[in-house]
Amino acid sequence: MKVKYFAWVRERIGKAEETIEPPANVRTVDELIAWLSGRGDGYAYAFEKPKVIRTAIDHAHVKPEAAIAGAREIAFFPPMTGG
Amino acid sequence: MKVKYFAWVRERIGKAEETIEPPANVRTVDELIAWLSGRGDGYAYAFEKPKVIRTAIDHAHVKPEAAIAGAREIAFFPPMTGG
Amino acid sequence: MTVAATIRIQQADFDVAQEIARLSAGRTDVGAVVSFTGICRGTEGSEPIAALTLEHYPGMAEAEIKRHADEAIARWPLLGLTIVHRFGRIAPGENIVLVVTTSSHRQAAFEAAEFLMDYLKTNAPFWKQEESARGTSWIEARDHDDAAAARWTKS
Amino acid sequence: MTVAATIRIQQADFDVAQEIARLSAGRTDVGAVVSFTGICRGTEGSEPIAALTLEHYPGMAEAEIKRHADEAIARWPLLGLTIVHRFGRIAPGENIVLVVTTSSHRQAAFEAAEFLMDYLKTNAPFWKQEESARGTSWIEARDHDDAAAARWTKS
Repeated sequence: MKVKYFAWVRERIGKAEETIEPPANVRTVDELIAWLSGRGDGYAYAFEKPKVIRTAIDHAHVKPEAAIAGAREIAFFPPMTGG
Repeated sequence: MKVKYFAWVRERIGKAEETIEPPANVRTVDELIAWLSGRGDGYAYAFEKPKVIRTAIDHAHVKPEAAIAGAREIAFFPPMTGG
Repeated sequence: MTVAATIRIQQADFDVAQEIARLSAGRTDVGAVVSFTGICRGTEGSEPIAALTLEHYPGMAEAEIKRHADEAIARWPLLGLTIVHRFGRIAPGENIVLVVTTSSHRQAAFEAAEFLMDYLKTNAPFWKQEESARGTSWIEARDHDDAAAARWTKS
Repeated sequence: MTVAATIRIQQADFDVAQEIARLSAGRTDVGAVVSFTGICRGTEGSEPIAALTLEHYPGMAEAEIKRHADEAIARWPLLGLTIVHRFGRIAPGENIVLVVTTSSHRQAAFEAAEFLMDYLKTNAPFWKQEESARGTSWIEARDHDDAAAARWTKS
């Protein structure tokens, strides 16, 4: 699946997007964040406070307990500051 | 004192303003309306529902029980429909 | 900083863009601009109208609007405030009234503009007469305008 | 009548007057036009800033704004609705965001504009980075923006 990162999540990880293949036991957004955090220092830094991170699946906001099955694009970003 | 009339109050009375000298026992807006109502059919028609009439003394809204002593200009008009 | 409200009561039309620009152009303290434009509609209730004619009470209209502008400036941290109210004959599609508020943040600008419009509707000495196929008649005040104005009264 | 919202996410500036005119010119059903313009201020907190840079999530930004525009159209009797949100580098004094709502009556136009601004602040995927003498840093979300958005949730 495609993953996108924005704002300081993007800066900390050092890339804007990538394609990942998490193992089958990674079923929810929460679990995906934990799995991503183990991929390196940048990831660990980006996700150090998981409760702050907002997630969207296929362009819609989702909660941490949302299932990721079937997702085409998952995005992680800080709280929004538009407007 | 000077009296002004606006909108349908003006139309019913048939004039926009006049100078009046009510007797000394006319002390409040209420009493002035009652006194004016006795001055002719137009006045009686304009003030037939005194509760609907709004009054301003020297450009400020006042209540029916307000004293008229010292007023330079009293205006009578229907509820406002500006904006 | 003291904010002075601009208040104009005039027969001529106004230019919304110009009034917005006057309160915001070249400034870096203004973060939010709210404008409200009231326009003459082609119907009152369900009946087509040819025009409105607005009568006002010169002197009191300015004083009453000034009083509410000063209250808005006291209640909200505004950076600017402009109110323009037209009188005379106004055809459907033409502007009637304009309120522009500016502030650092959006909530003050929105609330002050709503407050002022609610008070203009119920307290500013203007009266609308409509022209239709049936002749001319005075538009009646609406109870829900009084209710809208009442919500700003401190309890 | 079905109202279609106009939504644009663009780097270029917008013209408030033109957007207002597009929703009201030549119409006699519109009685109220509310515009909100969000402008880049020269300070964040008490610190001077040189500019903001707005990052956004293309695709989701449009989808999210569209969803809230549709909700506004369902909740209020709007006659028109335009939302423009800029991205990229924006200097103090420049426009960031515009919401224009039109309706027969003022309350719907005001409420829908406030609702949309509250949601744009908290739900639209945009992030502001500030440039100042200390370098660049991401602006943090404010709790009271979440509170402002929450007041529109039906209980």
